[in-house]
Amino acid sequence: MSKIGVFICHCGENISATVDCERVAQEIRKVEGVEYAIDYKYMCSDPGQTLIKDAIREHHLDGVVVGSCSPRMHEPTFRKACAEAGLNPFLCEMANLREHCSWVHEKGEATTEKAFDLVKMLVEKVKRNKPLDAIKVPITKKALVIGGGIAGIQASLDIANAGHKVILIEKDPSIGGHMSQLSETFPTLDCSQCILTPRMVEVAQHPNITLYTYAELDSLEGFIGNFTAKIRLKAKSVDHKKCTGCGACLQKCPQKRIPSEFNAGLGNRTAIYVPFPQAVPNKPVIDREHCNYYKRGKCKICEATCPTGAIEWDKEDEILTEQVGAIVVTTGFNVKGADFFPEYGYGKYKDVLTGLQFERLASASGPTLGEIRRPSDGTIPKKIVFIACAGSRDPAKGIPYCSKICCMYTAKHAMLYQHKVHDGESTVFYMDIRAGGKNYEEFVRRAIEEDHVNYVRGRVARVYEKDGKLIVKGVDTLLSGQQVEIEADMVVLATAGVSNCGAEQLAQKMHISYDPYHFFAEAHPKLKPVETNTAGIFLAGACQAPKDIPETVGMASGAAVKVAGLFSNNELVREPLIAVVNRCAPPQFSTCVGCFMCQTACPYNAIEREEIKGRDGKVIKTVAKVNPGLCQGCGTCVAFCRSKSIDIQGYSNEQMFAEVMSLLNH
Amino acid sequence: METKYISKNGLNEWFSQIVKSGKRVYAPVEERGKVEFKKVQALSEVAEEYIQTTQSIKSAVFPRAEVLFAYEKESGKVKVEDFDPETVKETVLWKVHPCDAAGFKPLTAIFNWDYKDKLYNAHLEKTTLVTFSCAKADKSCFCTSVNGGPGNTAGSDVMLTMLPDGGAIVEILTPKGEALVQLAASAFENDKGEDKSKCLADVPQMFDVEEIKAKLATAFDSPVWKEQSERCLGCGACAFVCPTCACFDIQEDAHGSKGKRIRCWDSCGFSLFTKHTSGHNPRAVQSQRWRQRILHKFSYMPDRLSVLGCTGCGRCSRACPVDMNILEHITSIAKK
Amino acid sequence: MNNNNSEFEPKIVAFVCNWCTYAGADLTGTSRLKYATNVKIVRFPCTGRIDFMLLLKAFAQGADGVIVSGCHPNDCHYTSGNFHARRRWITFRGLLDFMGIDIRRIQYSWVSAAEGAKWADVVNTTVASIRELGPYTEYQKVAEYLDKEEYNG
Amino acid sequence: MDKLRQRAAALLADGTVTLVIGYEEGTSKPRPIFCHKAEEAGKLIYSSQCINNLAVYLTKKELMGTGKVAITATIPALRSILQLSVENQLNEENLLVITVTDKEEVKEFANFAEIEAYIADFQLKLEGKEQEIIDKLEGMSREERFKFWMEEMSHCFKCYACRAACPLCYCTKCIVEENRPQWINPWAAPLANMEWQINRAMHMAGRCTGCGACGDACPVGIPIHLLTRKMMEDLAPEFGFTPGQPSKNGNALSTWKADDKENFIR
Repeated sequence: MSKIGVFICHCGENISATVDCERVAQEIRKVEGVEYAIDYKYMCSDPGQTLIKDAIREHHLDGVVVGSCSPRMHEPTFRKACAEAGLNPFLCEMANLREHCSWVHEKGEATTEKAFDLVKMLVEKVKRNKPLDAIKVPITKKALVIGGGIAGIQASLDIANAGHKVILIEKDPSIGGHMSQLSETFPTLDCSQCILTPRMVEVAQHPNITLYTYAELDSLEGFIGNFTAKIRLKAKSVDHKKCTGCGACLQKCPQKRIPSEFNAGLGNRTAIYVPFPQAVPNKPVIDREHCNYYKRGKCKICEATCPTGAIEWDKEDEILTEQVGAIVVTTGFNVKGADFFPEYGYGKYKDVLTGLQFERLASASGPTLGEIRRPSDGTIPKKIVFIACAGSRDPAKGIPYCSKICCMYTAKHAMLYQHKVHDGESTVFYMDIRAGGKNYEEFVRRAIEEDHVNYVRGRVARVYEKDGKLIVKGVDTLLSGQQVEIEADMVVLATAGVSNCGAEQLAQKMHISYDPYHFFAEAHPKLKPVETNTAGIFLAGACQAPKDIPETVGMASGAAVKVAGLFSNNELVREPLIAVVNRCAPPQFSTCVGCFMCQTACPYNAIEREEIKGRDGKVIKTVAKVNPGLCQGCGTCVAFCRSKSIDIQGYSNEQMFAEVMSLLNH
Repeated sequence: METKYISKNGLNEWFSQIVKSGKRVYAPVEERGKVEFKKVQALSEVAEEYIQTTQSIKSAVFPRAEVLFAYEKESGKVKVEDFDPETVKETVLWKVHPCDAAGFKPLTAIFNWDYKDKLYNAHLEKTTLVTFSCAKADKSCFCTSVNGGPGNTAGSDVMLTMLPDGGAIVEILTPKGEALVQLAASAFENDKGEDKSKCLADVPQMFDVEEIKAKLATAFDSPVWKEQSERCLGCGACAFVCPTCACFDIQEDAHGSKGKRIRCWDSCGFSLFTKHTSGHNPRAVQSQRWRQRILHKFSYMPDRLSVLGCTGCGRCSRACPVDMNILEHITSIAKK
Repeated sequence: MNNNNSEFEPKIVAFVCNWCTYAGADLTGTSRLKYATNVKIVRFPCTGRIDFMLLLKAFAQGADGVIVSGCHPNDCHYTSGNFHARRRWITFRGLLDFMGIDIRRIQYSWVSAAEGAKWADVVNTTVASIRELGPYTEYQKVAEYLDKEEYNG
Repeated sequence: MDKLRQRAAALLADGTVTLVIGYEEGTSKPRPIFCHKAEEAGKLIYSSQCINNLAVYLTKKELMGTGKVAITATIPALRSILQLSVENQLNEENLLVITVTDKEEVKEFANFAEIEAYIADFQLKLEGKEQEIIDKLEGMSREERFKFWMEEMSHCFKCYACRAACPLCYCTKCIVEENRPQWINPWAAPLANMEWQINRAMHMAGRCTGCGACGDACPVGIPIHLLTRKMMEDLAPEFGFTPGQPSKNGNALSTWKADDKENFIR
């Protein structure tokens, strides 16, 4: 005979506004097995939790149902409270009276009834809950960081400095990411590379960090503390052990007109190349797509010039298998480009650029060595127009969100332009100026007031060319929707930040969820911003959503701390909500007949074969066995098992059956 | 008791009077290529050309599943609604065969050997058997070997023996039978002195039950059980079609605080039948279950209830998917 | 507590997975979107866990409709639970339809953690269509078979 | 037939096998026989009248495990044997599978692979009368179908002959014997009977080899074999497998394709 305690939370008024909490508590008392029931304003508060603990002790409760918010919110809270009162935490269940009831229904009889049903359902379930003990699994104290931008660099350094091994993989030939492409950074205008490159070098030299550039995640298996990552080391065609990075090959390579990714297409590079002068590692790779030898089977000039014979023509991709305990995903973002803005003539007119391209123009390491010159004719633009929100906040373009960094970098661009072209005129078309952040607003004001950047509130309808000039047509919504038309020499689009290419596939490889724009989804928008729904995999930087450098670095350090925290124990304690194969009295031993259909059904290869032997050591039967480390508790095998020999703890057949039955009897 | 004659039309008249009286009438009806007992309204519905219904009529007094009582828990208190004999309807079983009628004797013995089963007796009391003697038989039939016969009146209230003219010899055997006849007394005429035995099927006697009983008394450890039962699949078909098999299981039909206690058929052929909670099963293999079936019918029941547990209807032999032929098996034991 | 409403209020049980639809339904709540009270959610770790028998039991217990909802393909928290579920449902539907069970009363859907609005819509349209179909007495009658006087020999 | 008898006798005589499972004349139709001694082999017969699926005996501990067993398998039995092997229920060493070809030749299979190759030539086709009922049912309205099956199910008295006769129903504890929770009411009543049949069919999905033993065994003549048979016909094109030919790596329900149809999912 169960002694269930039921605790109905008002959640301030969030629940009680539409649900008669007191009545639910009264009614549930009548349900068989309910020993104690009460309602209270805030169950999750200290006094609320004390209420539960006292009731457990006083009434010797053997099960608890808390009717409050979503278990995804407070299940750990209340399970902990029960544990503190000496009740096995897995004898505590939550009825979701807020998200699934009070918030979605109007006040009334039906709503209170539903609340009662939801609680009753969990009462019936908890009657059949079994005390469970947490599962302990060993932890491999080595982290994998995916992506060598500032986020990856920061996370790697922080984890490494905490004394743990880190593997950092970067798909490009060098780490550095977008930050290495930036000229100066807001709001301080300090040179991006000056602050970044030391960190890049530190990564390369850190004893705890193993760096693999030109490498990608091939596959990921396992689970928190025990991942097996297969890493594809793409063939560099250059043996970096032999290569001294002298750069002779770069001079001789006949392929010189390949658009440089680093310069956002504004400059060129060779087929054997180092993406940029400060690259880490500062050694070349051969871009087989453009290399004459790989294309036509002859050339090999670089081989001839290489003093150390480092060129490896027949080098193939290598697959490296690494055991890691945690993963930080820092794969960054991308900017919309190409023909996404036909109305702005991007791709059509040489002098319509993206913000990233302008960064390269303004950068001392850029194609123009920092001088602002028109790609079309190399002249210095006298009039320049910056268009903010190019794509962002534009549902029509499928990007309803704000890319967040554009307001600031546009102000910066305008400022940089004014500093470099003193007689120049710059105009910024904007929707709103979003300058939240330390010294951000001041920075924008400086652009307007000190550098006399002309800010026009309004959208640009289109940009077209008229005898060598770019005509920018827009409306000034501040001046009563007046038409404005500006003859510009250059137009810079603050193009929307979007998820990086391949983000979706990567997410699927790692079994982490992502939002409709393929940015990776954090476990909780506020309270778990760096975690994912998959334990042991963390996020940092713009792969989660567009963000600026300080935010990215902060998030990276946050993720690093999570990893360090995980690594601070030798074993991880996991929730025991996993599948188990039953055991029963001889001569059956288990009702499992060993058809092993479940083996093919299990997504985690968690099902093994176990031989049941008699005293004489002879095998009596072979049955399925669940590896508690590998099982993630999806329960697919449970629904699949014909003889119901596999069951899942926490969502057992008896529990689910009782829930369904209870819902409808009355 | 009295013997009368009833003409073809008389039969129709009598039958319609029975239906009119409000009694439920169950009779063999041909459907889906099978002949089974079914509730009928008119004599025309009753099947003609067949040897035996697939299932016996025992379910009239011992349903497949029956509610013993219903209960409801209300805040600690339990309200029980017990089985009410008054709810049982007056029932007439029409065109029952002698082997079926004979089956009521062992059933009654089982349901009354110490505890008097309220439900069974309530059904029995309200049931009147109109038996038709058998003019046809097949090679599964062996009533004559088990103290029965195609014209045997044991267990019947009225026995009809059809005559070539479409009329029938009517043997009124019990007050119940008499009462039923009274529903249409005018339809009956005086006995025409027809020889009943001429109208009966020829069912040769294949073995002597006493001899069998004697042999079985020492056959517990005989290898015959394994030999015979090797092909047995362990289903419950034989037990469920049998007119005398009365094993049942008690089950709960619980819905939260409400529920019913249900009695339903079970079979000693199932491996689960004797399985203990501990996992131990005293009848671990099929041969032991088969032995139980035979010994129970031909040895234990005669010993304890002084009634044979087989009426020779041959249903089990016909129903078995792997041709476990009881007659063949018993005679083979007789030969040993 | 009994619902005495003149209009037929269908009883609907929703079997949902914890990671997508349950979270999606949470989002419906946080977004304060309104939907009918007829649906009660049962939380499963994954659609792969949902036993087809539970659907039958729901009907036998008096449900007029059932919603089964989980992660979109490729989004399963367990990678392939929903793919297994999808096959199970393809098979199950075919069988039920062949047996004359009303499969219009089972609404399958993929609702992600980001689709709070879709969940509200799935619930409301399902409630509407079940109301259209009326109570599933055809099934419930046979469920209460033993109560009938009819001799079951 | 003589060839079969001679071969069986020889196998028993030289101790290659300790048991030969085959068919003998029964009272009305051929029935299974278990020959332990060479003399008994004379009773063996083999004809189109032999319909029991003998594979059902290969998972019975009482019969197996004593020594090597030979079985004279019909085409349906061969299919079942393959499926059983896929499901890890057979031990290739302790089993000698024999069949009689349509040329009256006795064929012995060295291994399961040979069986697979052999039955590949025998297509599993719906019989006319089966197709007839399926067509009839598909022609009905949903309500009529429900009535039809409910009427059929009302005859079922839960003797489980369907389960007992099926070679693939080898669970030591069947779901109907599971009472925590009581998935299926154990007594005979239309709903409980239907729930049992739905379970049986679902458990057979992708496993059933279409031998029809369940339908043949049913003493009250419910065409239950159609449930799995129809399912097979529907799913084969859907999931891309051949009816009656087991696939080694997981069956219809334990595997999936990313592009499985979902036109019924919102």
